[in-house]
This record gives sequence, structure tokens and C-alpha cells, in this order.
Amino acid sequence: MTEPRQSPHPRVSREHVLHLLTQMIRIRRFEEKCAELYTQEKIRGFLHLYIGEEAVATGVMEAVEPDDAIVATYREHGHAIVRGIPMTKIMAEMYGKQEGCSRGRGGSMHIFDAETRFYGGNAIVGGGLPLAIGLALADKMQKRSRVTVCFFGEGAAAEGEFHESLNLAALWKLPVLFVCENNRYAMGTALDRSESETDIHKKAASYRIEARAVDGMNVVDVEAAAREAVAAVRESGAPRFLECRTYRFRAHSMFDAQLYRDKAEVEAMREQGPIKRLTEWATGTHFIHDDDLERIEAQVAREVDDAVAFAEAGTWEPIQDLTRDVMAEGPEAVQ
Amino acid sequence: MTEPRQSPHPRVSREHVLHLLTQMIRIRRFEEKCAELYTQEKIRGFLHLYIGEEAVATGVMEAVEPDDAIVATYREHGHAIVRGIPMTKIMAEMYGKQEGCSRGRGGSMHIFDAETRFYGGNAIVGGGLPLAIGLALADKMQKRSRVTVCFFGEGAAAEGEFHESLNLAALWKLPVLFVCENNRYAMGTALDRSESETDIHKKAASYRIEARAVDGMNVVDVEAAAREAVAAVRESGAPRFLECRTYRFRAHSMFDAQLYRDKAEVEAMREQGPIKRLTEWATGTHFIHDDDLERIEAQVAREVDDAVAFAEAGTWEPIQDLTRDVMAEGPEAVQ
Amino acid sequence: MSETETTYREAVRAAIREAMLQDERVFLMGEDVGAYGGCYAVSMGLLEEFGEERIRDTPLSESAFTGAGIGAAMGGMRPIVEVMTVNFSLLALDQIMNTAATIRHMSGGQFGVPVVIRMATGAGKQLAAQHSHSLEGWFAHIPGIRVLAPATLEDARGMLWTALQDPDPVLIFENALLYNMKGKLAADAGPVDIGNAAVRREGDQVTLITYGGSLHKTLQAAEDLAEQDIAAEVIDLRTLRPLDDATIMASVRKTRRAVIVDEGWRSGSLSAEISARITEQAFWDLDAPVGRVCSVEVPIPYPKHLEDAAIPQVPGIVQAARETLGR
Amino acid sequence: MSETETTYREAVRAAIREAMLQDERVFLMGEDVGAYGGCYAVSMGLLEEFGEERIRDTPLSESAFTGAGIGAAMGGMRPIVEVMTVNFSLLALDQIMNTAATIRHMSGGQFGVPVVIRMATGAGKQLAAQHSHSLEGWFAHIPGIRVLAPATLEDARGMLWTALQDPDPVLIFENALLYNMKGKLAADAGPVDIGNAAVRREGDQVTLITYGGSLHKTLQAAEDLAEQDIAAEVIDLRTLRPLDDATIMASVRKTRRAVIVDEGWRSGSLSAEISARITEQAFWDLDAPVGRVCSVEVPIPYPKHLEDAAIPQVPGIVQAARETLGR
Ligand SMILES: Cc1ncc(C[n+]2csc(CCOP(=O)(O)OP(=O)(O)O)c2C)c(N)n1
Ligand SMILES: Cc1ncc(C[n+]2csc(CCOP(=O)(O)OP(=O)(O)O)c2C)c(N)n1
Ligand SMILES: [Mg+2]
Ligand SMILES: [Mg+2]
Repeated sequence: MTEPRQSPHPRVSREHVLHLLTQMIRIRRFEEKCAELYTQEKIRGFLHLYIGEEAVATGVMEAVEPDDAIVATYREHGHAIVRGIPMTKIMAEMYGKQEGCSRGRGGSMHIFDAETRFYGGNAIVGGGLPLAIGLALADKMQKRSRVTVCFFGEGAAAEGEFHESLNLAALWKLPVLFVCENNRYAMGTALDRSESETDIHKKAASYRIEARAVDGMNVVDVEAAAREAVAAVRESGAPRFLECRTYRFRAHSMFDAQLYRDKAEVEAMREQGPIKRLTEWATGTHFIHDDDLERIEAQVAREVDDAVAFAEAGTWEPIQDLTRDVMAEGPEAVQ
Repeated sequence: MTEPRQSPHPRVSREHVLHLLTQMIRIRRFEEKCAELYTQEKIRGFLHLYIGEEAVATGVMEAVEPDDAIVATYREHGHAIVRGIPMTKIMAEMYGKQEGCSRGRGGSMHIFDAETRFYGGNAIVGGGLPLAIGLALADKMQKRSRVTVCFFGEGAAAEGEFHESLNLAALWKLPVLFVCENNRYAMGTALDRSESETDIHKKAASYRIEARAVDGMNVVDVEAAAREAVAAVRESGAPRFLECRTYRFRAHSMFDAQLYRDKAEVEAMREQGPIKRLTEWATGTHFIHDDDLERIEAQVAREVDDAVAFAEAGTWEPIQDLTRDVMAEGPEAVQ
Repeated sequence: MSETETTYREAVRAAIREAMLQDERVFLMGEDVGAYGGCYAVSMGLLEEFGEERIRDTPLSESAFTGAGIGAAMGGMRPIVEVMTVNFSLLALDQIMNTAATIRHMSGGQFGVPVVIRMATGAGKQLAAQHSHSLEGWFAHIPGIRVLAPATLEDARGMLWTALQDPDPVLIFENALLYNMKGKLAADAGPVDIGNAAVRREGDQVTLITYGGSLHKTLQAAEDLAEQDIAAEVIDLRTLRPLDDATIMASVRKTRRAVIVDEGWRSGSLSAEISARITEQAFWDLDAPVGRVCSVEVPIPYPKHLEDAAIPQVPGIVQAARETLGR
Repeated sequence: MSETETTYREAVRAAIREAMLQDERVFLMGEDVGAYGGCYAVSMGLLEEFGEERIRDTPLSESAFTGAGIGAAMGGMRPIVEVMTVNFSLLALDQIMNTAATIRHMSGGQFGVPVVIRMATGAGKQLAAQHSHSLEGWFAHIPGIRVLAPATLEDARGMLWTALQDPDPVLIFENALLYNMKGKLAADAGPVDIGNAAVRREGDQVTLITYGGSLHKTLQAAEDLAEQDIAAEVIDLRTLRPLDDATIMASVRKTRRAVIVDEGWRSGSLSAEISARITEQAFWDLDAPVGRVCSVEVPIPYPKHLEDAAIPQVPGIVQAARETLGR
């Protein structure tokens, strides 16, 4: 993190600070609960926590409209929550219950939601980028001024699909905002062990895409940068690139011994955690108070509890439905 | 071709000019004969002519040592010829005769030659780049100071493998010289219709690879640039990137109506043809004379005639050998 | 009904043209489909008629533009993605298998991918090892997609529209050797069903099952067999996924003998699946083991005599059919 | 002979370690093989022992690093490329099929590609649609490569070295569910042949043919069948390409009945090829149609009950075996 530590923008309203804080705390507490449920074997498979990176999804999502599209990765609980998918449906999905937003079939890595135009939950690294290109192409061809926001990790920047997709977006002038969540590691591979040019946003120049890096631990900065970028995309129809420098506090997934980084590094980053920083600044300036925090925590705790209760009460999809939706059925289908 | 038209470097010896001219004429006459043989159906399948681009292979090949490796594309007759594979064996390959350098199995697109370390003849666009990375990696790991020269068209720059390979080469500091033969078209797709950034060599910056563009119609310039680049690669062990701006005078392959470009454009480029330019300069300055040219042409005509005779006299591989070499056989093989 | 003389190439072009005219959500995208006119000249003239937006040339980026087709389909368009040839489709396979084929199921039915992906396939043009794959039967392994192999002018003309109506991804494989095939087509030829195999020739002594480029060789073999007083029935699968078991089994139960002709490499080709299904569903009706005529398991070589030896040919089909009859 | 208690994971690691020690041309390369220790902890500790050059972490660039392995093999090294899991191998398939598998033949025998490409495969860990593929049987379609599926500790320990001696590309598929499998291994366990299938259990009433992750379920099914007085023979294919027909047919001729158990999606799985071959080579010896127990043709869902329902399980195998006996 070479970026200087910036303080949150002073011109945000109290309500907005409370809102941003609430969003980040919703993600944090939801995921802490998920980690707990994982040890209880309520949640299985892979579980990739976003803890530490909440400012990115939170800040970016402030900038998008309801009919914009979101394409995310397997580390997408946070994005789903702040996008507005009910936590109940997300938690039910984590359990694999049919009340989940993907009918329970996807689990943690495959959150989909048509209502909020949430296009996954894509678990092949780099695989979401072409999809985002296509969604934006459809908007362009249908002359809709919607924006597609595509999240991916810095590890994805090494994939060929990153290169091909950025070129297409710029060549065809497509309304995509690329958001690189640079948390410095791809599983156990540190950025400088996977990229000869570690300034990821500089790569956008190869495609003549305007790009910038922002302190991804500062939600206010992320929001400001995202607002500017989304407005530019919507206005020009052309792509933009935003690198958010952030950090993952937890293991890559639940099977990670974290041999590849120092505990001290993690601790130091925790000190700059997005929730901690915003809280300290806003309470330090008496912008918000301890009872605000208590209220938020209580409200989020209820939301998480409700989500767990909903998931627990959920039902398993009957086995006879296993092959349903492999292909369309019913009137839609073609013989 | 935005590059200013430069005149060949004045400090080349007469012998060397004659040599370069001979090499380019060898390619030219060989391919003109191939085109003729194609209409006679002696050569079949795809035939991609290098006519107009001879300065690139000729200039670059001057810079490499016998134990360096060459990786080329399906438009590789020129490279094979100036690399030193006997024209007889190349022509037999074009015919599909077993006296051909690939036993006749590959034809025009798949010239291979172990003796000169010529690793194809790769017909999947972009597919040769990872191969080149691997050859260079082997050299590095075995502490040999060999260079791998990898040729590809500007169309390949859009492929994911371009991106992945350049990053690997730089990240691992591998001795590869990437030579982009920018002939402005990928089949019928003009460069500005396939790349948002049309200055291909600029893309190398994304990987921190040193790069430059050179007038690919000027063999002396190409040679100078290649010598500098190969020396740097051999010295540093790190990759370099050379964009050679050139032009294909003929159709992409024998099935191309060339609807995508003006005849006038082609004519204008022919005026700057690499053979024409070198000849005009060298005769204009009385550096070489008409009888030199006549001698070269006569000698090349004999070489081409011999190659055709060799190919004609060649034999077909027996059908019972069809499955030979799918896997290794004999003592090498594993049961 | 009036007929016109046409070619397979023109039939595909007419189908694309009609789809573009009928539905403005349809567009064609791929390498050299526009300015060049298509690597096999299928889309020649369409750029002039429909413009660059809808006849969209792409860079050499198979994965991204196939994925873009998938995304555009999810975004409400009806893209026809042309992956020049099957040989390059491996670069797009991740998008096809991991995105297009999975999204409906893994999203719990929320999203579908109504994309059509066309590509040329097959050997026979002396294009050597990297340009001669026949992988359509191999693609048919993937759940969540439909795989078509039009072998006739009617199907070249009619399958595309039906495929575009399909809410799921459809892959259409056009055997490159067929593009020049001439024949007559009804002036009002239009959409055809894509759910059934077709009996292209009736017979009651042996069933020859095939698809795509091998159909015409198989029909020729049936002709040759007829001269030897063997009445072969020829089934054109048309759709490789899902397979039309009913048509296959009805024929095999009648003839009690079957040979599958498949240009794919033998091991793991579609012919294996068909043989296995016949065993499962009609074993007790068989009078002879099911035969297979496939490509030799070798990268296809350039010289004509070797290429011919590598892929199914009429004499081999005749011989395999005779063997099932013990002749 | 002394034995040690070990796991499949440790056996693979021991094999890699031994190869690195014995032959300095050998190196391991792939995503997270080094600092992370391997996504399934297979290479844990090797970075410390052998250093970054030889335990080489790669960026997320499946196509380029697989291609780099191919090139390095041609350049005289003996790379072991780890493509984390089969699910990501589609991104490297062009390099495997169009380069590694073709170069020896299309260069007229001048160049060979002695690379080993390892990957984890299989479902069963609730990883959902994009992380649960079983494609090893599908890869076995490709001429020019060898495909291995070690299912036992001995094979996990012994196949790698033999594969590294092979002058051609060898793909090794390790079923991810096996990594934790415990058992005893001879202290001097070493290289094993990779040319033959193994009879893992003898029996004379029905032959159960399988490989990889399904071997243990199949052995369990054979055990259950024994309790029902049915003597099943179990064949572990070990090598999926080329198939060892001799071992299969010898068993089927003895038992006259066969069931193939294959975790691949049913249509076009390796089971189809084996069924077709049995039909071709042993039709007259069969007393019942060849049966198949495969995965349901569906993107594998996340919930355990649905995933279990999607892939072969012991009761299904038992039932299929009984059916061949008319019980
Ligand atoms: C194509 C592909 N290769 C490998 C993997 C396995 N894998 C899952 S996440 C991951 C690291 C990705 O890192 P990054 O893009 O930085 O995202 P982060 O996990 O840090 O959010 C890897 C290697 C995968 N899912 N897809
Ligand atoms: C992956 C792949 N896609 C498509 C093709 C078909 N194709 C062959 S050459 C070519 C154009 C390549 O252009 P460029 O790289 O500029 O090389 P040039 O032919 O101009 O020398 C195309 C599209 C191919 N061979 N491989
Ligand atoms: Mg990361
Ligand atoms: Mg070009």
C-alpha cells in the first residue's frame, strides 16, 4: 500500500456516514457469522470472505443505479448485500436451501439475482469480464444508458480474458466500469510474484482506457472515485477502470494456512481497516457517537439473526428437481 | 505507415547488401513459385504468402545464432528459408512429400526443423508465444545463453496468450525476443478495427518490456534493430519487443477476395517494397550493379528450380505410416 | 412449390439474413464476418446490408467475444457468434462450458443464455493437424447446451431460426466441406425442427447412423450397398445433443444391425455414446455387434492420401455394414 | 517389507520430491504450488526444499504457463505443470490439444513434448457447478497424449516417475476426494507401470469397470454384492488413454456381464467408449447389455443431497450390477 493514508472526505453528511458504516458493518457481521456457520458445517464448500475489503463494494455500489448491472466473483457476499439482495436470501443460499437467491444451487460462490441485475458469483477467475462486456454491448445496441460494473481481483489481471475484454470494451466503446479489487494476493501469490508491472491500473493504458487507483480502505474515497467513474461511463458510453487498493484480513478461503504472508502485515492492515477508520474518524470528530454505533450493531445483529433463522427454516430442493433448469422447460423451451 | 521513410544505413558492406538482397529474393521467388504451384494444385490447403514482408525475417535472422530458437506462424516460409533450412526440404514439405522437413505431414503451415531449432509453423494465432516462453525458460534453467525469437502478427496481439506470455517473460526474466510483424491486417481486419491502442509496441509497457517499432520495409533498419535487441536479450537475459511495420502485398491466403482494402493502398505499398527499395538505393548509389542482380536472380532461379525438382521427385509417405509418431515408438517409448 | 438452385453456403447466409431482418435483436459477431465476408464467405455482402453494428468484426479474442455473445444474450440480444472454425473454439471453451452451459441451472433458473454459436468443422481440405478437428460430437458431452449439425440445404437454411428461438445456448457446426454443396431448395424454405433425427434413406437390413459431413458419404455407401442387394437405412442425427434415441432405436429394432459413421477420432467420439445407448436400449434386438467407422486417432496430416486414410470413406462404411451382415 | 502409514496427498508429494531429487530437469510449476503449498497442500514444504526456480509459482495464466511447460519440455526440461483443477484446464486446452498433442506427429517425429500435466478432478466437495467437473475421460479423446487416473496410494506414488520418463505428454488426474485417503504404502514403493489396467478384486459374475475417485465406491459395491452372493470383479483402468482392452475383455469374457462406473456426465463419457469396445470385441460373450453408472447430466449443484444424487453412489452401482444378472 504505497498510497498515502487519506482521511475521509469532510463534506459527507452525518446520515451518509451512518449509511456507509451500516453497509460495511452489515457485510462484516454477516461474514463473521458465515465463518462461524462454516465451522458448524452449516455452510460447506468454498467460503471466501471479504472481511477487510468492505469499503470497495460499499463505496462503488453507492454510485450505481438500480438498473445497472453487477458482475462479481466468488468473493461476492459483500457486493450482494450492499446491492440490496435481502440478507435472508443470501444466507439461505449459503446453506444451499431452495429459498436462497440461486435456489440453493450455487452456494457462496454463485449468488445470482435477476431483480437487482446481479450476474453472479462467477468462480472462474477472469470469467466474468467477457460477460460484463456482453451485458454492456447489449445495452449499447439497445440504446439504453445503463452501466455494467465488473469486479475482479488483481490476480485476474494476469488472465488472457482480462486483456481481451479490456480491448473489446475500449474498441467498441462499451459502458463498463472495471473495478479491480487489489488485495495484494491471489490466494497465496503476492502481486509482485505474478505481475511484472504491479501498478495494475497502468495496464489500462494499453487499451486507452482511463484509469485511476484509489485507497480501497477508505469508503468515502472509493465512493467519490466510483461516482466520478460511473458518471463518466454513463455520459460517454466508454469504459473506465478503477483500481481499489485493499486488503483481505482473513484467509483466502477456509483452507488456507496463510504461510505466504506475515501476521504482522495482516495486523498492520487491520489497523487501517475500513470500518475502524471510518468509525474512528467520525467518532473522533464527534460526527457520530457511540450510541449510533450501538444502534447500528444491534440492528445488524437482528438482520443477521433473521437471516440465519430464515436459512435454518429453509427447505432442501427435492432431488427430483435436480435436472430442472439444465435447459429451459415449459412454454419457453424449443423442441 | 506513419514512420518516416528512412534510407538504408550507409555503413553496410557491399557483400552484406548483396547477401540481404539475395535472402529477400530467395523468399520472394520461392513464394512466387508456390503461388504458381498452388494454381496447379501441387500445393494444397492454406498458403499464406510473405511477399512484401521479406525484410522482417531477413533482417531479424541476421541477428540470431545457430543455436538460438525460432518460433514462427503459418506465414513462415520466409523465416524457414533465411534460417537456413534447405529450400528443397521446404518445397518438398509444401508438396506433402516425405522428404519434406516435417515428413510432408505439415505442409505450408507447419514447417519444423530440429537442426536449425525451427519450432514451427504454428497455425493457431497466438499459440506460439507460450511455446517460446517455455523454450526460453528451459534455456534459463539450464543456464544456456541462447535466445528464443518469437514471430507473430499484429492480429495475435489481441489474443489472451499474448498478454499472458509477455507477462511471464518479463516476470521470469526470460531471454525472448518478441517480433511483431505488423502488416496492418489480420485476414481482412484492419488494425484499428481490432485494437483500441494501435501502437502495438506500446503494449509492452504493461509488462515493463522494452520495446520499439522499426520500419519493417527496410531490411537494414530491421537488422540493426534486431541486432541491438538480440544482444540486449542475450546480455540481460530479459525479453525485448520489436514491432516491425510492414505490409502484405498478396491476399491473406489463396481464398481472399481482398474486399477490405483498396488496390491503391496495395500499389502504394508495393512502391516501398523491401526488395525494390534496397535495390533502388544500392543501384542508385552504384553500390551494386545490374549484373549483380542478374547473377542473384539466376542463382535463386536455379535454387527454386532445384527445390521444385526435389519436391517433384519426392515420395508419398506410405499409408501404413499414418499413425507413426502420434506417440513415440521404439526404445524411447514407455509401456 | 417453386425451387431455387442454391448452395449450403448461400442457405446459411439466407438464414442469417432472414434472422437479421425478422428480429432486430439478432446480430452476427466474429472474426472477419464483416469486411472480409467470412472466412468461408458465408456472410459476404451482409456488412453492406446491415452495417458494422450488426455485422460485427471482432479482434482475435475467441474467449472474450464468445463471452460477450453470452453476456449480450443475457442482456436481451440474440447474438450469433461465429467462431471461425472449431479449431479455435478451444480458446472459448471455458466461456461455453463454465458460463453459457451452467448459468441457467446454477442461478436457479433466473438467467438463460439464448446465444447461437456457429462454427465450421471437419477435415478434408488438407489443412493439417491444427485446422482439421471434428469436435462437434465431443462438445455434445456438455449439459446445458444444444448441439446441431446441419448436413442438408434444408437444415442449413432452417436450423438457425429455430436455434435463435431457443432460450438456451445452441452450437451449430457447419462442416466446411459442405459449403460448396449445390442443390435445390424450396423457395419458401424456412425454419425446421431441431428435436429429431431424420431417416434420410429407408432400408431394413442395417442402420447407418451419421451426421454432418459424413452424411453424404454414408448415403453413397448405402447406394453402393443397394447395388450389392443390401438395404441400408440412413439416419442423419441432425441434433447431437440431445440425441433422438427414439428414431435410432426404432430403426435398429427393425434392421437389427447398426453402424455409426463419425468423423470424430474414434475413442470417445459420439459414435461411442450411440453404440452404448443401442446396447442399453436395444441389446436383445441386435443380430450383430454395433459397428463404428470413425477417424483414425491421429492429428490429421496434410497430404491428401493420408488425410483420406485418416477420415471415414465410403468403402470403409460399406465394409463395416457388410460385416454386420456377416458378409 | 516395511510399510508406512501415509495419505494419497503425501504419496503424490513423495513422488514429486523423489523426481526432483533424481532428475534435475524436473521442476514443478503452477498456481500456488510454492508459497501457498498447493491448493490441496500437495506441494507443502517443497518450496523450502527446492527453491523458487524449481517450485515455480505462476500467475493466473493457465494457457501461457501450460504452454510454457510444453515449450520447456521441448527445450530439454521435464516440467510437471500443475493446473490447480480440471475446471481451469479448459483455459489451457488449446495448448494441450493443438500444441502438445500434435507436435510430434506434425513435425514428422522431430520434436516430442515430455511434459507431465497434473490436475485435481472430480465432484463431491460441494464446490458447485464451476468447480466440480470430471473431465478426465473427456480428455482421453485426444490422440497424442496419455491420460492417467491414479486411484490408489501405490499409483499416486508411482505413476509420476513413469510419466516423466514418457517422451510424450502425460496428463495425470488426481481425484480431489482421494487426497485425504489413508493407507499403508511399502517403504520402498516406487515407479509403477502405466500401461495396464488392474484387477482390484476378483469375481466371476459381473465385471465392474471404473477409475479414479469411483474406484472406492465400486469396491464397496462389490463388497455389498458379495453379501448378496454376487461375485463382482473390479477393474481399475488406471490409464484412460490408451485403454487396456486386453484386461477388460479378459474379464468380460469370463463374467459375461459388465457395468462401467464413471463420474463423467453420462453422454459422451469414457463409459460410452468402453461399452462400445466391449460390444465390438466381446459381443458374443455377453449375457446382458453392458450397464453404465455415470453422473447425471447437470451442472453439479452445491447442496450435498443434490450433489450426491448427481454423481455415482454405491447403491446405484449395486443395482446396476444386479440388473445385469436379472435380479
Ligand atoms: C481460472 C481460474 N484459475 C484458478 C482458480 C483458483 N482460484 C480461485 S481464487 C484464486 C485467486 C484469485 O485472486 P484474485 O483475482 O486476486 O482475487 P481474490 O481472491 O484476491 O479476491 C485462484 C487462483 C480459479 N477459480 N479460476
Ligand atoms: C486462434 C485463431 N483464430 C483464428 C485463426 C484464423 N486466422 C488465421 S490467420 C488470421 C489472421 C492473423 O493475423 P495476424 O496475426 O496479423 O497475422 P498475419 O496473417 O497478418 O501475418 C486468422 C484470423 C487462427 N488461425 N487461430
Ligand atoms: Mg487478490
Ligand atoms: Mg497481420
